[in-house]
Amino acid sequence: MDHEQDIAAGPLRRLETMLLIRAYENQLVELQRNGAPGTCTSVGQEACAVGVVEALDVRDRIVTNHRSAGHLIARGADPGRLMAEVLGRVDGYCGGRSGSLHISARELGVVLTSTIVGGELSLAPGVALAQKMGKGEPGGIVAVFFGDGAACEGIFHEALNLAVHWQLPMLFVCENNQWQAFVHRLETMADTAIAEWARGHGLPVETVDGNDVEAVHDAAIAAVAGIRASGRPCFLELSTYRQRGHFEPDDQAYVDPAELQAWLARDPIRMQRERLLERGLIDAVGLAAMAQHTRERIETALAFAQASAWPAPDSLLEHVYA
Amino acid sequence: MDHEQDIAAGPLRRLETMLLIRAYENQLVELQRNGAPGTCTSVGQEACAVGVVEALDVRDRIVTNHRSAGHLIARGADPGRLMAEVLGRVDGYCGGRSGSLHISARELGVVLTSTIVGGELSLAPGVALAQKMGKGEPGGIVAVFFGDGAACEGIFHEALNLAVHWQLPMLFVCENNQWQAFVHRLETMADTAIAEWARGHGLPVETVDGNDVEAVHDAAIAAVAGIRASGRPCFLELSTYRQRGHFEPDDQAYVDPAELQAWLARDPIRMQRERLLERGLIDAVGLAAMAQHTRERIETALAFAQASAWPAPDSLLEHVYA
Amino acid sequence: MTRMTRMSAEQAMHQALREEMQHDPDVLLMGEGVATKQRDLVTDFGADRVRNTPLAEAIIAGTAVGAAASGLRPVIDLLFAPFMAYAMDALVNSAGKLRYLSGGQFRFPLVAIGMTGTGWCVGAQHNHNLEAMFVHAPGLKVVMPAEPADFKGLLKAAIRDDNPVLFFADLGLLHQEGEVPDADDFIVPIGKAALRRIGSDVTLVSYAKTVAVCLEAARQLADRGISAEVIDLRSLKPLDEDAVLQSVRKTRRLVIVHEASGLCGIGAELAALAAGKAFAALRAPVVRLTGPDAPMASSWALEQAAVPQPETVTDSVLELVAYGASAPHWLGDALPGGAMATEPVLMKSY
Amino acid sequence: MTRMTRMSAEQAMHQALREEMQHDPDVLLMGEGVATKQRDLVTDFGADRVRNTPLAEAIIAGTAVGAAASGLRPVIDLLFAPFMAYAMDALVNSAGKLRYLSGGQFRFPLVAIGMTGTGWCVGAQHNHNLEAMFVHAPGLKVVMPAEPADFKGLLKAAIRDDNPVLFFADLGLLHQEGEVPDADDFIVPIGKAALRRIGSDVTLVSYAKTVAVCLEAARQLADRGISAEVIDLRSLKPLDEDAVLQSVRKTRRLVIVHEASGLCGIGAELAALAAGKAFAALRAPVVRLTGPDAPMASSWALEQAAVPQPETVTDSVLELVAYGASAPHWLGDALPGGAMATEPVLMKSY
Ligand SMILES: Cc1ncc(C[n+]2csc(CCOP(=O)(O)OP(=O)(O)O)c2C)c(N)n1
Ligand SMILES: Cc1ncc(C[n+]2csc(CCOP(=O)(O)OP(=O)(O)O)c2C)c(N)n1
Ligand SMILES: [Mg+2]
Ligand SMILES: [Mg+2]
Repeated sequence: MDHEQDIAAGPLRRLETMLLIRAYENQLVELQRNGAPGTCTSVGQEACAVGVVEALDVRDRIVTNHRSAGHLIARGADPGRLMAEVLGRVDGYCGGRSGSLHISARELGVVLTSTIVGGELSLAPGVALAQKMGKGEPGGIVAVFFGDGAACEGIFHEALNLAVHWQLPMLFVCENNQWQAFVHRLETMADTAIAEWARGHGLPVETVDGNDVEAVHDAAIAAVAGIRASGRPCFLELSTYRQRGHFEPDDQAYVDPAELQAWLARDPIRMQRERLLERGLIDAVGLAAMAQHTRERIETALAFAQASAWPAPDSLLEHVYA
Repeated sequence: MDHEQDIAAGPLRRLETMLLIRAYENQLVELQRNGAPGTCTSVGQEACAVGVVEALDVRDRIVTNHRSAGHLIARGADPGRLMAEVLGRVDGYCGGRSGSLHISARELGVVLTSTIVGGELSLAPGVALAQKMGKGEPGGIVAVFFGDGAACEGIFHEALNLAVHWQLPMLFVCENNQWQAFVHRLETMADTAIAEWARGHGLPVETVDGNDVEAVHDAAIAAVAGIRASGRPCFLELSTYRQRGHFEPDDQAYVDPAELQAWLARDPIRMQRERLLERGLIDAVGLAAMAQHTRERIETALAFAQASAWPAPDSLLEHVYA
Repeated sequence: MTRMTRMSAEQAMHQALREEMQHDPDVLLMGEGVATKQRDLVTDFGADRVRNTPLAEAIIAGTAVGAAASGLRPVIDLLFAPFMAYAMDALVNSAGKLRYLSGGQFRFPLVAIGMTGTGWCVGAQHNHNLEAMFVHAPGLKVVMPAEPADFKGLLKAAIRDDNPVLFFADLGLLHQEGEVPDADDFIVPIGKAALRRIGSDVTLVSYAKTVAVCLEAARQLADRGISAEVIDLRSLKPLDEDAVLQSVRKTRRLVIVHEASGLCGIGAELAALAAGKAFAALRAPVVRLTGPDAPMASSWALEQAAVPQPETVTDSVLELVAYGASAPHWLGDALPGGAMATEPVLMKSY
Repeated sequence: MTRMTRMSAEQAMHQALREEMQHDPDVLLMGEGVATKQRDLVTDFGADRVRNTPLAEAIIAGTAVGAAASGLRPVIDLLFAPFMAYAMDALVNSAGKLRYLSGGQFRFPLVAIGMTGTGWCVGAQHNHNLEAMFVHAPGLKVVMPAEPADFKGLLKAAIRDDNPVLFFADLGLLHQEGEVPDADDFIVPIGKAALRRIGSDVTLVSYAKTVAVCLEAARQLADRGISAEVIDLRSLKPLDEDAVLQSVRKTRRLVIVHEASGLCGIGAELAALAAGKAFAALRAPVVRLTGPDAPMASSWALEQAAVPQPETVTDSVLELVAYGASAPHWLGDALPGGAMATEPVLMKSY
């Protein structure tokens, strides 16, 4: 796609991808209500995933965490295989062994995922070191997604120091969604803490509105270019909000309704939709078509996942060792 | 002791304590040459120990690490019982169970010691929390001593965040002796890294010449006063140098001789001696008397330690559980 | 008569915490979300004593150790057992060792709680029965109850104990209900197993979720005329060796069942115990029925396949009893002219 | 004939590293001071492949796991085994589980080295034989050699293995010398025990430092007419079950000796193995002689008291053989009119 075209197509594609992520996760919520395993949805954080992942290319690798649906779908993951994985079926990306919490998809470059908070930060420098030492495609970088909670873990400090000191090509992406499971982050740190902690490590740090997909995208494009040029890490803090509970189901009784309302008013999908309408890049008909297409993809995905078989009990010991 | 007197007596006492620490550790070096277990000496870092510990009072608690002889002696530990501990004898502070690496002396307020690098940082906030919650004497603070190496461990970040966020009365004392066992710290971090990391946590941070015992003492007095007044933590980075090897014996073949020479020229004991001579606070006779007194104390200590019995083999299971 | 209230294991734990916080002002609770999830404790005992923490298990545990040495009695909720990997230094190197290394100068009265086990399809990074690691480590105590009353009584005992206690809560049991004594001096002593069913032909030893598996197997076996004794260990360290040995000396057959994997697990310890100290009594091989030596998968189908089932226990016992019945043949050449018997394969293999 | 060179275990490890770095450009070495202490490797293979790290075990291990999944073959030196407490998440939750949880998408060819054991009077925070914790954890392999040749051959095998391998080096052996094959294709397969002495009356199973203790005991026993077989496990996971079972089926008596503490240790696993799969062959209780269930003290006197000594092994075997000799009495009521024998107390107690 040429540059001119992308300027028009990019924002539309980003809206559509955000819609797909949202629809996929809403489907998971419904499945959970009907007895499927719970998941950590990223509802409200779609702009972070889409804005950053679209700034990466095929050489790059992604390391993520328990709230990964956005990163996977933005990278092109098949919602059917994702859903099959969540349901524990053989056609899931990990054959049902992962479930929702640690989905990796090597074929997409989503290489490692840990649901141990901070695990993503522990693993990512090694992936970047391998890239720097000639494994993978030349020029590739690693984007590691983690939360404000993970920034409290000691491994945050260790990973940053190693990345800076060893000059690893890494994009640290902190999705600061204000919550650490059932604890508001301001109960655990100062307001500007994460960026300050990162700055103490002496790498470029940017704080971006994580609900504005274009702002995220611009910042990510610049950061990725900087990393490729310098071989050194960059840090993005994206302020956003976890609109739903920590894990389905969650009544959010502990959430301040005013804070939630304020953030719902800045919903990333709504913001992007309004921007595109304003700029005349889409109209009501276009939006309806997009919604319809998204709905169809999720229906197909659901049918695929539900038709997928359970893993055979006698496969239990497969893949323990290489 | 009244304030006027202390102004004169303090510097002399600090010199004498530094001499005692040095003599004690030199004795350990000699013992090791004759087959006793090796130790991590703090030769060259005596000003850090003495300057800080003299700023504490009886309410305060100390948490330290593997390089603790200075902290213990400055706090009034008996060199005989320390030496007995190093030799693994029953009259050691820990009955020979610790050896040199984890000596604690509850009676002196040297409450916990870990030889897992970073262990001191892991334990100290809990001691401070207990003090804040009314255990121990009112107004007491915790001084935690750790190295530049420990600052690389993730627990450094976790401990600082907790101390700041929970407003714990803690004095973080980083003895930046430029070495992390056999690795120069500049191989592992940027030059000003430690202070910057600490500053990212938003607490008062001071960097002090760790070989100047009076400068350390002044900074510690101010920090302790600040902590007592505010109930909040402070951070001191003391730049100093590990003059001997990491652990006895160690040929220091990996040490840059020019760097070592430069720091030897700034030996803390020499600096304090010269200062006191210059100011007329001591003369050659006084120095000789001090040296003699120190020598005698170490001889007594050695005799005591060597006369102490080995722990009985059948006491092996004592003190596993309370 | 003891007054009882019906409640879930989770409620029983909460009651234990509440009673012990009432009983001793030095008890405090720390963890990620403990204050959010147990607001009533914050209300009654204050925010000082019920503390949400940063998401940082290492410092939560380290702080508990430091506080315990300084006169408090912290209880820390580390959420899921595998998260203890971050707290390992504080728990193993500090809590377990520093009393000893200090020559007894300090004690470390603290409790670390972790959930684990199948039932939620959450996979190996949440579901890892790693209690045996802490049994192997010196200086710690380890408990893992099976019934709501024991959740209460053991948690209270753990809080009152002057040593570090790891308290493992089997996820699958947390919402199961049972009768729990009301008395706030109700304590289940650490180190005492519970005899859940009396029997004479075989001893089934288990803990946590699989106690129920053994009880169900015992019922199935009773229908076939076999009398199984069922022991619920409750404490994994110290182990109630006497209870197990006494039972094995009576029944002469031992089957150990647990969800944790087998290698160097609790079952290994108990089998070794029997082979060392009840050898003369044994009339058949010691059998271990355990989870596989594999990470736990999320898929419900694989989770189910990983857990010992009552039928597996029943089948193993039937095999064992048959082995014992044809007695002297297996004595091999200890008997005149006897040949070496081949060993039956009794370890559940996946 | 195989050409040999006499060298210490430490030199053998160094040679293994050098050869494997030569053999495979993907091998790299990371750790606190590895580049300082092994300058020659930096010279020959470059600073990229021999990396001093910050003092931060968690990220060293995590980086190794990430790099292994991405095509490198990292070897990390974590110095002393207890420091692995900081690396537990990376080793147990990531290296051991992520292949499985990913449905086999990744493999984790990495080696983590840790020293441990008595001999240096350094106390429990350096000296903690915690290898059994990693045996219990899924997805890992664990080796712990006793002879210089095995230090070389097992380290090479570990580096070539496509799975995470924990390599424990017994401090007390590092400076002991032995003949080591020169061949750079000399590999000691992981999972194969070594028969160090052939015997017929009792099987002594051990690993690392205490293999020598068993060999010395075997010599003492030979003087008294008792023939002891000595097995050096070398690999703790996978365990060479066949080697142990075969020997026990022959000698009918089993004594397991190790420096690590007993509860849920390797000895427990082996005793359970014998009680499960060689039961018919056993003629006497299975004995474990292990380190105490206590942190290791620094004092030389206490360190010595903690380690199994040849005399303890010899005494135990003498007791066992006597037990076997008066054979049928212990069969209790399996024989007509027999009474229950009392069990001898054979576990070394402190
Ligand atoms: C080490 C660890 N501690 C606790 C948890 C439980 N847990 C799962 S997600 C989560 C919150 C993480 O917060 P953050 O890093 O901000 O990510 P978010 O969930 O907000 O996306 C917690 C506490 C865990 N999985 N791992
Ligand atoms: C977790 C851990 N890693 C490694 C070691 C080995 N070790 C002991 S002291 C030391 C250097 C520590 O450096 P620093 O914190 O600067 O203290 P210093 O020795 O310089 O006083 C090392 C690597 C250890 N004891 N604990
Ligand atoms: Mg968050
Ligand atoms: Mg240092």
